Amino acid sequence: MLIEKSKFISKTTITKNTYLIKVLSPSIARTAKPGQFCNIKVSENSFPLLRRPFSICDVDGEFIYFMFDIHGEGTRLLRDKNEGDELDIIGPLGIGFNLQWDYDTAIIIAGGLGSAPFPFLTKNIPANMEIHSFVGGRTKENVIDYKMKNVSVATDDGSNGFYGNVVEFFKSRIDEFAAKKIKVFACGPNPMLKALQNFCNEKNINCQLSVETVMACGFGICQGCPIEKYNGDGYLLVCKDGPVFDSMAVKL
Amino acid sequence: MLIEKSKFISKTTITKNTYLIKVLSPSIARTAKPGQFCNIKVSENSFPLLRRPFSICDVDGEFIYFMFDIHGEGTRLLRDKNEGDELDIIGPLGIGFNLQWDYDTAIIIAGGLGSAPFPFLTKNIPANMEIHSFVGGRTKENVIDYKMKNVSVATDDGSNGFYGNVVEFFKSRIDEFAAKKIKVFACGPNPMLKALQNFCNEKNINCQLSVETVMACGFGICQGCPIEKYNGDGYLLVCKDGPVFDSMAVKL
Amino acid sequence: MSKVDLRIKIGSLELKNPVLLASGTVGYGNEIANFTDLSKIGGIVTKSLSLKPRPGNPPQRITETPSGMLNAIGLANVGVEEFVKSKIPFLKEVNSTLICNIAASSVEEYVECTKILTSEESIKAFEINVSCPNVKEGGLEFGNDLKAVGRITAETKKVTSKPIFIKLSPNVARISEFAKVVLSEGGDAVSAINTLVGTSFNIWTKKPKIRNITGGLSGPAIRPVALAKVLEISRNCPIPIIGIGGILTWQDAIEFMIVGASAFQIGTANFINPNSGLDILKGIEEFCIQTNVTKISDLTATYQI
Amino acid sequence: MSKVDLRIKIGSLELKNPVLLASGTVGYGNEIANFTDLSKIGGIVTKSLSLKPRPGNPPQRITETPSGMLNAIGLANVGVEEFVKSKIPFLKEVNSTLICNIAASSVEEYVECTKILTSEESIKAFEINVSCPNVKEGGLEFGNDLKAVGRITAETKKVTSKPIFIKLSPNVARISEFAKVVLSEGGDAVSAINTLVGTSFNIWTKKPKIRNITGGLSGPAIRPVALAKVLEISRNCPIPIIGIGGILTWQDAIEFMIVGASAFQIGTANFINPNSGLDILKGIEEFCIQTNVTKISDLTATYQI
Ligand SMILES: Cc1cc2nc3c(=O)[nH]c(=O)nc-3n(C[C@H](O)[C@H](O)[C@H](O)COP(=O)(O)OP(=O)(O)OC[C@H]3O[C@@H](n4cnc5c(N)ncnc54)[C@H](O)[C@@H]3O)c2cc1C
Ligand SMILES: Cc1cc2nc3c(=O)[nH]c(=O)nc-3n(C[C@H](O)[C@H](O)[C@H](O)COP(=O)(O)OP(=O)(O)OC[C@H]3O[C@@H](n4cnc5c(N)ncnc54)[C@H](O)[C@@H]3O)c2cc1C
Ligand SMILES: Cc1cc2nc3c(=O)[nH]c(=O)nc-3n(C[C@H](O)[C@H](O)[C@H](O)COP(=O)(O)O)c2cc1C
Ligand SMILES: Cc1cc2nc3c(=O)[nH]c(=O)nc-3n(C[C@H](O)[C@H](O)[C@H](O)COP(=O)(O)O)c2cc1C
Ligand code: FES
Ligand code: FES
Repeated sequence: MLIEKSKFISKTTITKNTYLIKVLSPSIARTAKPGQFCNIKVSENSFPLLRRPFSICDVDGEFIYFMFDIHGEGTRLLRDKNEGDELDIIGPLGIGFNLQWDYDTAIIIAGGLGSAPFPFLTKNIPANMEIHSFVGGRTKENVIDYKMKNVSVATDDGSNGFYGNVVEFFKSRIDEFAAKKIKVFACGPNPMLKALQNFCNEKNINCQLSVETVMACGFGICQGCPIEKYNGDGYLLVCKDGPVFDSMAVKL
Repeated sequence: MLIEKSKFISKTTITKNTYLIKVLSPSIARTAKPGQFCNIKVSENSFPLLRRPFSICDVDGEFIYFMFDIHGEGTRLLRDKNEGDELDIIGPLGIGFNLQWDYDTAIIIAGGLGSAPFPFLTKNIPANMEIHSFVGGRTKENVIDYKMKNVSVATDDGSNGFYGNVVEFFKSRIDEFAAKKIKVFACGPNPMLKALQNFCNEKNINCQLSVETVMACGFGICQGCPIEKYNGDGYLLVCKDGPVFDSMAVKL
Repeated sequence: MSKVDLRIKIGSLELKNPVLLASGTVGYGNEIANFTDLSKIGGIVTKSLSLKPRPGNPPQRITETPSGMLNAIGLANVGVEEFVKSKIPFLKEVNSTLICNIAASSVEEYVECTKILTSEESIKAFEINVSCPNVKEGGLEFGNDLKAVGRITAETKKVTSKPIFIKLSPNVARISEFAKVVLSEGGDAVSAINTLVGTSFNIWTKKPKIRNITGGLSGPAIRPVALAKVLEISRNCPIPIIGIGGILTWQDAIEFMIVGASAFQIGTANFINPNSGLDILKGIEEFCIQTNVTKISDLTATYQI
Repeated sequence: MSKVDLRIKIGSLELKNPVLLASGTVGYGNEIANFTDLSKIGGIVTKSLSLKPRPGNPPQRITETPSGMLNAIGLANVGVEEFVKSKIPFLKEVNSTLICNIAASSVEEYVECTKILTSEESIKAFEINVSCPNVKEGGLEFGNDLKAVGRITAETKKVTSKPIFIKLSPNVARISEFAKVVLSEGGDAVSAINTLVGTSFNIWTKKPKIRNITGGLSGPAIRPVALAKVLEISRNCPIPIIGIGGILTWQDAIEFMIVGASAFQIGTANFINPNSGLDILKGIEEFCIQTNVTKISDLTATYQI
């Protein structure tokens, strides 16, 4: 957890509106874990005021990758960076995916830009594990399977793969994993995570959810990013106690 | 007076900290007059909030040139524009230099970045006129004589030309013009203009001063840019009644 | 014809749409008419007029601040007489709906101005500025004094049959108390908000950047405050509200309508984009079409809380 | 050793420099200590503590606004007991000067909290938050009520010999009246300002972006307002002032000292640059050297007006 002035190296396009940027951030790269995020100052002046949080998409030696789509002014400014620009990044932040536990098959479930943390996770899942990735999008242009393994696709409009949402898709194929010990790693829009949480908790499937909330600081001092505890007894902080939570820990 | 989305064409360096930019602004170029200015939106978002006023430095067909140095965030953003970027420009604004009157010799007096409006003025002074340009700067690096004619230089530190300020220099050479009918056109820091104004008014020399004030709108609706009338009876607006004033019209 | 009914009514005043240009940010219309079609704007509110002309404050009158600006113009204005003579003819010619803003140093002066101006047919309503923070003798005192605001409302109502809007100061603890007084004294609407008192100093000279020492803060910086004030009035007092404060985009304007505004005014934005009124109108119209709103006035106070 | 004497005194409290980190923007120091050396900061002000722990408001608690942010955290805090047990040890260890901020719903609760905490040697002063706009039962009521602020000052003073700072609400017409009451009831300083009441709505859902409906506006947007409030106090009441509101840079901090602050607090800026306190301190020190200021306290109230 440190502030690192990082050099902007390059930008590539993943889909029409989705970008992948590469930055030189040796110190953050060294300690980053899958599912953690960084809080990025997207400009050199005070507009926008707050940093913007992004999942660590991938780490390659001293380089970190972030994947994002254009949302508002902050992501637009990030997209418009040029080679050699300096980015002020705080990271690695939060608690990432818990790779421990008794399982032999990792199920990755990503909705839309929820794919962002999975290239790095995929790389870090022990080699002896099986990986199945379920990737969903509204339509085929929104399906992002960048650097993911063993991918099955679902689209809301049926334009690619399964016709329906990715959680339905996963449910429809749950029997395939009957003989396996599975652990689910998921990231995506809240309604998707909620549906998945319900399913996994009901079926007693070990499940890790990466959630998003608005954030100011990103490291626990503003209390701006609460998420209700599963038992309703107060709040956890998404930036510090998450962004990845066990599906039994939080109420979505 | 119109809003024109103008293409940023190029940028060149005049001195270490001084830039000349070229923009494609056919409609503004068509009606611009020497001494007028434009009010430029330097970003595509709302930071900084207000436009930034800049003298029209030169006009070449459909192109307009602005000359500026780095002052704060606004000028920094302007410097960082790239070819093809769009600039939102309001212009031409204000009342420029009055070229009429009975004179045969135009004396241009510029202090530091006060040289900005003079390339365009120089071009527009009738061919049958003599031009003498007195250009001053703190030190030789601050002397800007870009596209000016018949230039004599003064520096506060004596590193180039006359040792002293440009108004003293002009005063020291006033006798050379004893046989001429002169008209003075000046732009520069306020103390310089004030010294010049005192001298010219005393000697009954016809003198035009281009002044600067903070501005919001640039076209007369905010009342934010007043300058006291010479007779003390209320205010004129620099953006609308100026920025060029007769030295007998305003109190500096 | 628009597919959306954009008309709104405030008291007896009918406006073709809810977009007004705020006092002090359009002069008397002449200059901004170069950039925008005033006949299409709901209405323009004049720079505050006083009985006699005022030269305004000495420079520096304005300074930029983060997402805002401070101004202390000092109510520079031509005075009522000159306004009638030289400004009204132009405003008539461009066919603009005219709301006359009045600032004064005494209740009597407010009444006197209103009395003189009410006979001008082209003036459709009055906005009484009880809240200008930059005039020493008057302004602030009135704006912070419930009784004074009540008296000004009642007395100006007596001398005109045209709608009276009272422009409230945000520099008070509970703005809705002022709205209640305005309502009970017969005022037709409140305009909220005027600028917040602010200042800024040059750290090298240690002098205020604005000669008047303090100025009025406007622009997007104050929008959250303005929205909260409008909402407070809306939840506590059934008087029509004209929302003002930091509107730059159509989204901002809709936010004001949602929290309770019947109409809204665009101030500082005019300096940046002198056509913003019409740009905003277009955006709102599209929003209404997209969200199946057939009458724009249906947006007012639609907050879900 | 610095060439500039950076020490300042507020009542009997001596601080190594005027840089404080504001309540609610540093938690209890643990997390920010990863980024900044707390032992070098003048002091840290804890998140507002209440007698019992508070879970805080349901999400969404914050939203960004132009040059600012709204928050309605709802005074989420661990409560006095847990604070003493688990937070103070850390703060002692990092050798930070500790100012304890207290928020309560009744005068009795303020007194009770102060009484419990005053025996903690590492607590050097109390900042009494009478102005949190997000707590329904208490906060706002107190902050807008001269008598209540006076009583809280007097009663908390009775139970501690440590300095008492009263953190004032800006959501009042004349803040200097509150400063006068604090002074006359024995308070050692006022902290000004807390956040401005603001709101923002989602135009599609028509719901407030912040669950609590309104929140407190902080950040550079409010700096001109904060500076004006500090100046108003400084010109009207001889009580030490701790300036707060929108400080991002050392220039901003110096502006606060010029208009009358003896010390200042950094709030929202911590979220953006968690080392801003020390960056600002360095900037001020250089400014002092450059302008031949040998004692930083000589900057206070040096306005030229
Ligand atoms: C832990 C975490 C990881 C994230 N990882 C990614 C990622 O890998 N790729 C990606 O594209 N996006 C990611 N997001 C969302 C990303 O932070 C927002 O898209 C971004 O902040 C939008 O900024 P903007 O200025 O473009 O949009 P605006 O809408 O203009 O932003 C306005 C404000 O809202 C906040 N905001 C807007 N959308 C979101 C959101 N979805 N979540 C949180 N805050 C938001 C912004 O931070 C800002 O404060 C992540 C969010 C979190 C909390
Ligand atoms: C009629 C006119 C013509 C001008 N022509 C030129 C020119 O040709 N070249 C050039 O370099 N500069 C010119 N200036 C000054 C130029 O506008 C400022 O340098 C510029 O606004 C600084 O912006 P900033 O954001 O970089 O600086 P900041 O200091 O960050 O600006 C903060 C605020 O102060 C205002 N401001 C700062 N300095 C000045 C100034 N000297 N005059 C007016 N407002 C100021 C800005 O507009 C802004 O509102 C002119 C000013 C006027 C009024
Ligand atoms: C330069 C300037 C001058 C103003 N003059 C007046 C005025 O004369 N009378 C008045 O009632 N309000 C005046 N206002 C206040 C605006 O009408 C408006 O209430 C305020 O600026 C907030 O809106 P905004 O943020 O959209 O600018 C002035 C504002 C500015 C910026
Ligand atoms: C997220 C957040 C939480 C805050 N919590 C408290 C609090 O618990 N008690 C308090 O007195 N002030 C609290 N404040 C107010 C700050 O201490 C400070 O007065 C205000 O933010 C203005 O300063 P700034 O603009 O530098 O942030 C909080 C501010 C923020 C942004
Ligand atoms: S974002 Fe500040 S505590 Fe989580
Ligand atoms: S800058 Fe607005 S009137 Fe001159």
